[in-house]
Amino acid sequence: METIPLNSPDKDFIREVQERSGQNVQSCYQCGNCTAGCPYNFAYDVSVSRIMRLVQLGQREAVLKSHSIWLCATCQSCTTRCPNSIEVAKIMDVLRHMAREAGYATERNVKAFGDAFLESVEKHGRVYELGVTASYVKKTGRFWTDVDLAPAMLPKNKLSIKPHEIRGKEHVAEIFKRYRERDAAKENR
Amino acid sequence: MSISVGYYPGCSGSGTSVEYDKSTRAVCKKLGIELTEIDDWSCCGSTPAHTVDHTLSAALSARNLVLAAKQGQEEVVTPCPSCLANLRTASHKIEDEAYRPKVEALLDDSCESAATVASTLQLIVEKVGLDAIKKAVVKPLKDLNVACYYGCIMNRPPELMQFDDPENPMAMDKIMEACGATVLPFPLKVECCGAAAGMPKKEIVTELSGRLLNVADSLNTEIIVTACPLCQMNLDLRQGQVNRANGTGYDIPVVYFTQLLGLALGLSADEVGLSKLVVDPTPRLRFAGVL
Amino acid sequence: MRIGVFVCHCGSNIAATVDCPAVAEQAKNLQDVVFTTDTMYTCSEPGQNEIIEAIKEHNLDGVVVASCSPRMHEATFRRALERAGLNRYMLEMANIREHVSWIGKDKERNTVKAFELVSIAAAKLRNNNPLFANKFDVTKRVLVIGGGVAGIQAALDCADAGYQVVMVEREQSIGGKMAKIDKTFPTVDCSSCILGPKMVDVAQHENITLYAMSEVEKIEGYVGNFDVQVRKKATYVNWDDCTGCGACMEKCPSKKNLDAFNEGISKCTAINIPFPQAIPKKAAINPEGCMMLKKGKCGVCAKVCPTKCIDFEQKDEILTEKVGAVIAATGYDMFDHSVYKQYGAGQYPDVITSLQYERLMNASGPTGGHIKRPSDGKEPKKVVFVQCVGSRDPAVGRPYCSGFCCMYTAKQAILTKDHIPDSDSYVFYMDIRSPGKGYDEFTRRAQEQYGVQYLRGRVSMIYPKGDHYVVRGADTLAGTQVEVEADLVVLAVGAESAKNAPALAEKMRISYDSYGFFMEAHPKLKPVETNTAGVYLAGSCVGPRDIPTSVGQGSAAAAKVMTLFSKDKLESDPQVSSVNASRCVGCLKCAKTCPFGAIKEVTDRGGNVKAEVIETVCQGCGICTVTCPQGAIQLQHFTDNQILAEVNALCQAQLDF
Amino acid sequence: MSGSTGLLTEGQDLRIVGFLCNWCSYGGADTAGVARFEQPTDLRVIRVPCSGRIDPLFIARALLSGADGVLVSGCHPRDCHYAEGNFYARRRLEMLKQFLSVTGIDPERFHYTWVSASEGQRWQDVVTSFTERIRKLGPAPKMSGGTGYDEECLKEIAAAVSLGEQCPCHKEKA
Repeated sequence: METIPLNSPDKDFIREVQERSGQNVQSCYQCGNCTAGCPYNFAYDVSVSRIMRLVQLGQREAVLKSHSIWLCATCQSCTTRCPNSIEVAKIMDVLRHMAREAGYATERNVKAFGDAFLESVEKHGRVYELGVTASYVKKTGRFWTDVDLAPAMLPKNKLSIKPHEIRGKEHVAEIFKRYRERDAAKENR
Repeated sequence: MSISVGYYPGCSGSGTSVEYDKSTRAVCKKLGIELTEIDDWSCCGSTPAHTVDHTLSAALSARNLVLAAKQGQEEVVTPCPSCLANLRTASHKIEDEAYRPKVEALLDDSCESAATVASTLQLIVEKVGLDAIKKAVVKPLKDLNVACYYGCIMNRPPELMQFDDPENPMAMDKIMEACGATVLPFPLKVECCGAAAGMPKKEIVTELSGRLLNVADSLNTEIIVTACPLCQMNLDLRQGQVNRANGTGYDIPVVYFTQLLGLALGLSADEVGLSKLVVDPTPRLRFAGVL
Repeated sequence: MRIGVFVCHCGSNIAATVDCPAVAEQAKNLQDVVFTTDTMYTCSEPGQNEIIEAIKEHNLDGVVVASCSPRMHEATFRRALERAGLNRYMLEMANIREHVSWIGKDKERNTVKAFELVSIAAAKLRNNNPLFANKFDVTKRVLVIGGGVAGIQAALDCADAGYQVVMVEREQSIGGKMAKIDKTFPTVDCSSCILGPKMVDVAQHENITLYAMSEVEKIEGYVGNFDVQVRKKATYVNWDDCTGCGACMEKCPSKKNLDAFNEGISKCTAINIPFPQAIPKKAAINPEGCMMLKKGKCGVCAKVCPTKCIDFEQKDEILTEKVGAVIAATGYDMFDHSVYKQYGAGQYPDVITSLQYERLMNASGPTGGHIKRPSDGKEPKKVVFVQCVGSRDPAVGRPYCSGFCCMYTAKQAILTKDHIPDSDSYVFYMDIRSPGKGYDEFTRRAQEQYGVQYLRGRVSMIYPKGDHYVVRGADTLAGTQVEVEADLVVLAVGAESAKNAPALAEKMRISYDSYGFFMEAHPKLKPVETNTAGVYLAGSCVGPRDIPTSVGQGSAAAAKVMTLFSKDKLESDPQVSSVNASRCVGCLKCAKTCPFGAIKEVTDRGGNVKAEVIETVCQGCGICTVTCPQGAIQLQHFTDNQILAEVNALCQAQLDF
Repeated sequence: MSGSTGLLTEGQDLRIVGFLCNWCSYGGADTAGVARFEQPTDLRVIRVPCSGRIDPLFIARALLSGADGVLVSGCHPRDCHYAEGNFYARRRLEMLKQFLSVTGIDPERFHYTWVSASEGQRWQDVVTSFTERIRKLGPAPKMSGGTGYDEECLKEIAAAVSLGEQCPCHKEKA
């Protein structure tokens, strides 16, 4: 295993996580309650309490390259039960933002699903479920992923073939546009 | 009694959870609640938006709260806990004077006046009340053993949701009791079902929903009652996948609380959209004399 | 007047952020100041000698010491003045440590502030007068509140020293928490075997009067002369005649009352003696369970009692006692774990508290010392202990460590293995806190010899599945989640302040912290004293304490009382109110507002009504001084002139800038 | 008093006077010091035995003779070392607050509160927020002439304070 050099923690990383999440990571005393209650722990590569520890130690790479931050579903177990009232789920969210910005996406499929979902919202104003599925399949090539659901799903007639277009879809699209411009402006600065 | 509020159905209401939307509208009508759908509402951004950026997420949600206010609604209710969490978070952010300008910049609109948000579950429990429900029940759900499953974000985090207990919520339990059902002490009320991982990471859902079905089954649950489209979908539509992945053979119907409440209030199976469910609850409901 | 100013560096405590020489230099400009200096440690022997020498050499008649808080060293420097032949009240202190150097980093601002505090002190000092103490009598009896092990030790020590002790115990028997415990750590000796004889000593000691089932209603007066009212609660049994034979308990038909002594894991009769070794061993009726008291029907106990001591008409009684000192040893209560909904909120029958587990293991407990699950009476094979339930958890308002849970959990895990050799024990802990003598070795023994599995992490959730409980926690050392299926879960609940502790503190006029624990006069140097003279503390009423510490504090508090009682007369504090009879118009508003009844009405030779202060009764609050429309009654050492001099020194200084 | 200390070159502190009871609040301020809870330096503390010893005239005198703010703190109600001193204090101080504006003094410059000996953290918060408040208000306007305070106003305050038991606050004691 790797030796963590403690003399050169990435203090900017610690500060950025704290500022963007509004949480004081130093108040974590490593009791492990977040890990204990995390339903997703079995799928994680780094348990959530260790993510917290690595943030405390300023280990940017190890944190942002972890799969765990992509698998967290924001179920809020950690936040609700943290004895120090740290909003751990919010920190996981922020780490995901930072990983995205840094170009890390260790769980491609999770990112692809999110992207497909938001593209659909941007395009139609509301989510077009069949469209999301199609776009996700296209991005990942995972055609067979939920094909076994079709026999149960199709007779129920739930998924509409056409998207619900709303009148304000331009307005929604512009929210996305301004969001991207804002981020570009931030980067140029 | 007449209650009038704005209504935000959420995207899944016209897709995968069409029966939740339908039964919610029917039950509210029956209980004297007037729901006015926000005209031209848009997606709240759901989980993908807040995993990308908090301001983007807030702006997508805030659009609806501002729209509702412009349409004269002070309060909006939504059946979907995921929409609720996003709308409430946005509501919080635009109340914060330091944060509001960031949201307004994306929205290109003022957020000064915006509607507040609650769940239809909260509305029914708090505004209609259990006594009124008891009085309105015409077909008690006698001899029906149900487990109420709230999902992870209906009441959490408590500081944001400000409703019911975050570890042991009782709102649906009480409604089901008022309808005459036997409510089992389901210990995993707020454990996560796997949420939106179904498509990208199916094994997460089969594991987590598998645990829920396992404990529900060990309590001899006849019907699982939910309040969340994603929970319902994972437990119902994906119950086959769960069984195949874990080598189990569960056959437990998973319904929305509004569907059972509707039946107890005398609505028909069609009016609450029972036929849209994958695991068919009608044999049990017939046996219990509800249908 | 000739004033000397001494500015203390306190090593670097003050000097690091205050320019002490500059403060001393500037102080030379203050009116009447004839000598100033700065010293390294003014409170040290050379420091005090420097003051004494300066007083003599420069003929000083007043001293300002700028150093730490007067709450710390005012008494020290007053003694120094006395050694130099000055009156002790000719001292003023400027608190330039706690109020300046420790709370600000800007040296320039700190220096200005320190100088201004010195100038305030000097301005007050110029208005000071020598004051002289009076003597008054001491009642050499002591009240001990609480009959746990700390109170018992304090009472026995005082009684053995020959002083009369009044012990007031809220419960039916003394013994406190220790009486409920099975074995003690780290020696694993039988708790009731070591406590029992002490309890008997209390009962038999000729100098101890014990009031069980009683509470302190009111305390008035002051050190040496407290008037105490004790409420003796109705027991519906005439204890003078009750022999504790237990015939009533055998026949009482109301058998389903919650057994408080057994922490609610068993039932008891409405008329009950809590446990065989109870002191006093007397029966009492729980009015909530008694059919006679509730419905007027039954009376079986009265019929079977051989001494005819049942009295259904008994009422609470108020007794008064005069004492010279009070020792509070009211102990603690267990944290109510029902706030942890994720642990079942107290609804799961086999998720129990550590104290309930003690009763299950105790040979005099409801199971005769056999560990059985409360739900089905089965012997548990897998026992999980969860530490820090209501400790070190800011989210439930309990950020402090309860101190002894790590140790009793190790003990319980060891005893579990002793009772059920084929059982497995698991302990979820955050850190093992075992700094006592032989303590850490004990926790190691639990792991090495008894094979107790220690898991470093909190438990997130406990839920029933079939006939066992799933405990889901973390093992942060393994870095992941762990799950144990347990037959029995024991929650190591933390300690919190005793119920109604704040109300009692208010009766004793002592301070308490935000958790309801009593405040000691100084956390390091006066651990058993309070800020109210004559009131002392022992045991867990100050904060969680284990048995040896509680016993030590019981003895320490007793020693303080003996020191107090070693004098036949006490000196009164001369910082009391005094009436200027020529200005007094006899309105007696002061007498009405005085909380202590220290002002009496007198008539002077001309037949005019005047107020007069009873100096030994006056406590020196100064409420009367503010009330007096004539300014005739003045609190000595805090007169209007003295305080206004301080205000002027501070405010008009600015006008001069 | 002799003139300038000559020590401070710029950014002079405001003049905030604190009246603290010996048993609770002075102890709380000490606790804050022992814990090194950093605070603004503008406050200077005058120690009194009890908040019940604080004559409203002291506060008025301070404000009228140049103090920018006055902070009073005692034991929490019901936890007074002298049993009921802080109930008297509460009545008198509340009355003073009502009457300050009559004298032309911004009542915002005066604040009273309760801090126990264990509440070092709370003391830090109290001092910091009160100093912030006074900094926002800025230095007090200089009083002109004489001793710097208005005898008539002081008399009015005294009269109000001597209302005694007719004062509504008095009932709280019971």
